[in-house]
Amino acid sequence: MIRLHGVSKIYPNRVAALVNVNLNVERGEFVFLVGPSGAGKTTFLRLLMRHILPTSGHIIVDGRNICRLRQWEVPYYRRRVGMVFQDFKLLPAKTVYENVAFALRVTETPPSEIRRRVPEVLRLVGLQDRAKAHPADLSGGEQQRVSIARAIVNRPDILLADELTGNLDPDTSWGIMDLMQEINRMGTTIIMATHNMSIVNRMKKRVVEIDCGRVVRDEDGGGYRGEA
Amino acid sequence: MIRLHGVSKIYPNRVAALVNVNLNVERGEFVFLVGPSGAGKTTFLRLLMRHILPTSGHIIVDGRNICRLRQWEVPYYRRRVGMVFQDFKLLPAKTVYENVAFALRVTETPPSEIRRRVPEVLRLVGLQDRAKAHPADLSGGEQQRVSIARAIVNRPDILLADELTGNLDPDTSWGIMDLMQEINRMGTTIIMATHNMSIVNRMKKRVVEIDCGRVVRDEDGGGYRGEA
Amino acid sequence: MRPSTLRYYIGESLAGIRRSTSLMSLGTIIASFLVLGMLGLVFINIYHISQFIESRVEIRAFLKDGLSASDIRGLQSRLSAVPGVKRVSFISRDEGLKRLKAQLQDKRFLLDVMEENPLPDAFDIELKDPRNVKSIAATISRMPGVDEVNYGQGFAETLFTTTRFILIVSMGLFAIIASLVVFIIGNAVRLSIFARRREIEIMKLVGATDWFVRWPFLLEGIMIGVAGAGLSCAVLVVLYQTCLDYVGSGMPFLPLVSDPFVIAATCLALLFAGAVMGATASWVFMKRHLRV
Amino acid sequence: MRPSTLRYYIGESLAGIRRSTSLMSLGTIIASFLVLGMLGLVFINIYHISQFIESRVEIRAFLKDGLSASDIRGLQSRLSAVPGVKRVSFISRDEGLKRLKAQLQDKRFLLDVMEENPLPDAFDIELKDPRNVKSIAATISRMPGVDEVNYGQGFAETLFTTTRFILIVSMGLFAIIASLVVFIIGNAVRLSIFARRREIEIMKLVGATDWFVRWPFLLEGIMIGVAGAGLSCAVLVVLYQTCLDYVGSGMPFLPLVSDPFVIAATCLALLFAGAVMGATASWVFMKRHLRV
Ligand SMILES: Nc1ncnc2c1ncn2[C@@H]1O[C@H](COP(=O)(O)OP(=O)(O)OP(=O)(O)O)[C@@H](O)[C@H]1O
Ligand SMILES: Nc1ncnc2c1ncn2[C@@H]1O[C@H](COP(=O)(O)OP(=O)(O)OP(=O)(O)O)[C@@H](O)[C@H]1O
Ligand SMILES: [Mg+2]
Ligand SMILES: [Mg+2]
Repeated sequence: MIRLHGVSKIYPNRVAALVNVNLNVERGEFVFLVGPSGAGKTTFLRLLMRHILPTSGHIIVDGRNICRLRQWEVPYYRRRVGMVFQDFKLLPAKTVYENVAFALRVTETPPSEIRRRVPEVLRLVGLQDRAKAHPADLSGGEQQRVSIARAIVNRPDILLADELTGNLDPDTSWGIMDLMQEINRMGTTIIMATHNMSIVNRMKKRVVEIDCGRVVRDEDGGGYRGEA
Repeated sequence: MIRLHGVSKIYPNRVAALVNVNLNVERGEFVFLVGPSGAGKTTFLRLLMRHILPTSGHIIVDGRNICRLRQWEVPYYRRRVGMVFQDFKLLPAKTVYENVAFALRVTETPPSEIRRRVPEVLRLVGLQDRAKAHPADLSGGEQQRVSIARAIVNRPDILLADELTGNLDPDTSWGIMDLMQEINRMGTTIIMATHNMSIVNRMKKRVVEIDCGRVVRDEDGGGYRGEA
Repeated sequence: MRPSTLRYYIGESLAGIRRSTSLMSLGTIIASFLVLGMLGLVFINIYHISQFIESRVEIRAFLKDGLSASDIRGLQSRLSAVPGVKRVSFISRDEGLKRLKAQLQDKRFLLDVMEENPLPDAFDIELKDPRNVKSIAATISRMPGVDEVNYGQGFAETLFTTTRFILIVSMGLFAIIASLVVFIIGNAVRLSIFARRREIEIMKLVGATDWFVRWPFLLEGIMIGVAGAGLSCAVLVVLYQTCLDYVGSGMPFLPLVSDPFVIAATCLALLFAGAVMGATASWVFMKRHLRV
Repeated sequence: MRPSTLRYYIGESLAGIRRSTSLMSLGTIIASFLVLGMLGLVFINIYHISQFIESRVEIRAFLKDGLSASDIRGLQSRLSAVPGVKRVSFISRDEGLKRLKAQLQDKRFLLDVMEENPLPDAFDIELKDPRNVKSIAATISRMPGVDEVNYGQGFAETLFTTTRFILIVSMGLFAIIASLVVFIIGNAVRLSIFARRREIEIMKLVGATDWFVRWPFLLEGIMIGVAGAGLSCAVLVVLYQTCLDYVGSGMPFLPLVSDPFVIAATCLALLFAGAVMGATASWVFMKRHLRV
């Protein structure tokens, strides 16, 4: 489903964040992306979102090179990809409810459908009581969960999650991970960048380790650290 | 050194983030603040920073009620308190170097001193190479480390750390925790809100657990979860 | 477009207006339109007054002595046929003396010392465009029966140079200031969009099309433009009416434009300019933020 | 304050100006000052021209026939002693006729038909403030030896009403537009500070005093204000010089202000206004963001 051929990303300030990455991810896979701080995980996910374009190489999703999408096609591609951003990227002027509903509004979902699905997904992340709050009035973990709710509310084909549990306590984290597994079972491909060792170790999924912009390990059912 | 008497904080939207908190922290202590997402940890730290004022109760630091500080005294109080913010709060228009140097500039530290201490502390957090970058060009973990560098550069009496390792990989996290212990040994009182179970469990420090705005546990050398 | 989406756009743009960045631009826009509207009215009045003053320039053709009544009638119809002539009226020498007395006012004593009326019969000739006075006067002076023509030679030329200068300067000033005001309004909208560039980026990242992001901003731009122009129109009309009343009672000789149609047209022009400027400014300045 | 801190303040404010929010306000401020400066010059000229026209109002006092030379000299010194009189000059009847001929231009034929000079000797009396013409004329008319006074009765009153009206309207317009411009500039600075409110909050949280945060903003406000005013002054001076040249060659009778001192004073006033407005706007609008 997702194929990367020799992908490199060098930022304008000449930092080489990714170097010659080759990777295949099949439909319905659950992949952990691990590696030290600054390794290039977020860069990897931003490339898949078509938030940024690679300096060289091809990224093929469902047979289409997403680097060649025309400007007007990009939004339609992005609707199939949900992303939980490391810095949440919530709209400060909108309430929690409106932030989540926004992902449905852009697809012109009928209002009745929006009114049904938003409270449902807010309940899943445990925020049903905070629907009317604004992002600035939320705790860090609550903001993170709003971002999760927004990413999953329109049932994307691919879910990219960046540091999904960085601001969550272990219990809430496990609740969210159960949710992720549920979503994954329903057919969504999940790529998740994380530093949470215990989650990676316990879930026994495919683990791709990046270091200094290179893929240094790609192991099915692996742990946070390689066997070496 | 820090004394809280019946401190409550009710936000304008009527969320009671802290309810009747009583706590003493002695000089040179190292306290972990744990609890589920939305429990009130950040609120607790913001009160100690005098970023917000409590709805009721007193907060005494070094014998002074910081809720009664006059407007002009607040900056001088804050210089004695370093804080690592959950959302980093870096100045987007300044480089990494300037962000860290800013905490020294406000105290009118001589330029020679600034030129000595900033690179030193950037080395401690492993960012010597990124000194000229702007926050927007940094990875999440790098931003977090800039925030840490800024908090410790002027050697505060009290260090408040909110989710210090949320965006850091385990190795970097332990490096930072070693640094914290070093700083603590040199006499700085540290209060650290965290969800990182393995760090809390391994460090065996005093643990204060908050749930729904109340202190539910206060245990020396405890783990992330109580014995129950 | 679904009706729910339309409703969403309108709701969003109203919400946008309520936010402080937009309110600040609204203030700037009202102020700018007030400046524009005031100067516009001043300019219209300067134009009107200069037209009025120029229209006072007419030709007086003095007749030779001893023309018969039919000669005079014949001359009158030939004068009326000259291209550019609007109206020709006969002034008998007695009528002429009466008017001269009224006109000379404080120099009336000049006439008192005269034994007989020194004036000949004459025609007063009003022109369609007073700026042609010189050539028409030349034509008329060559007609048989005409002794001498008089249109305030010298004075008329000076008058035309002066009114043309004042018109050019005020039009130039108005044009420069209008473009400055357009610039100021554009800048206000730009700054307001700039303050929300992060939001635009987030919307695009969540899968919004350019148009989905743009519509609320465009509507907001139009609403702010129209509201700003409308409010300043209201203020303008009140101020101008006060001015008209004051002039009407104290200086009836000053010919200000009081035609309600002209004033309404000015207001409509402002409203239209508001809508167009709000929309284009939003459109143009959003462009670069949409490239995500 | 340490020299290093001062250097920091200046560096910060320069860095601030280079950021796009400030550049946008700079554009708005230049445009606003141009509007202000142009209208200021127009207003100064309107005032100057109306003063010039009013200064043409003077009193002509006709003398009784048969006064001796010493009578005339005595009258002249008594006239000069009347409060409000600036200068008194004697116009003999021959001189008077010569001037009247020049003045009547197209009505000269009136004089041609006269056998003898109908004029008496007269004094021309210039006034310190032409607006007092009526009462001074009344005083003079009662003096022995004076037959009649003439100052364009009726016309002078109309002229004064009109110039006063034009002055009031243009001053009112200038005052309103000036306050609108002040408002626009204030808003631009406010929006620019609003876009950086998070930064101000962060600075305060890191332990900066209000003054430490404020200084760079104040300096930035002053620099932007002065730069905006300075640039618009340069444009203004060029535009105005063009205008002066044009008028000087084509309409020498139009008395525009060309005194370099007045123009320099206008520019200085703009620069000063720029500095003060930049500083106060920064100060006022930063206040609420500093309460952290
Ligand atoms: N917009 C940018 N411009 C320039 N350099 C960037 C930009 N974003 C990231 N970088 C640099 O690229 C490298 C990889 O960054 P990336 O954000 O992908 O790391 P990461 O693996 O997500 O790290 P973390 O775990 O700390 O979030 C880092 O060194 C970072 O400084
Ligand atoms: N500025 C605010 N205005 C209103 N409510 C707020 C504000 N900040 C926090 N809250 C609410 O107060 C409660 C406690 O928030 P706080 O940020 O202290 O939690 P926390 O323990 O830091 O959580 P986390 O681990 O998720 O960061 C939450 O329910 C939050 O929604
Ligand atoms: Mg990252
Ligand atoms: Mg928190």
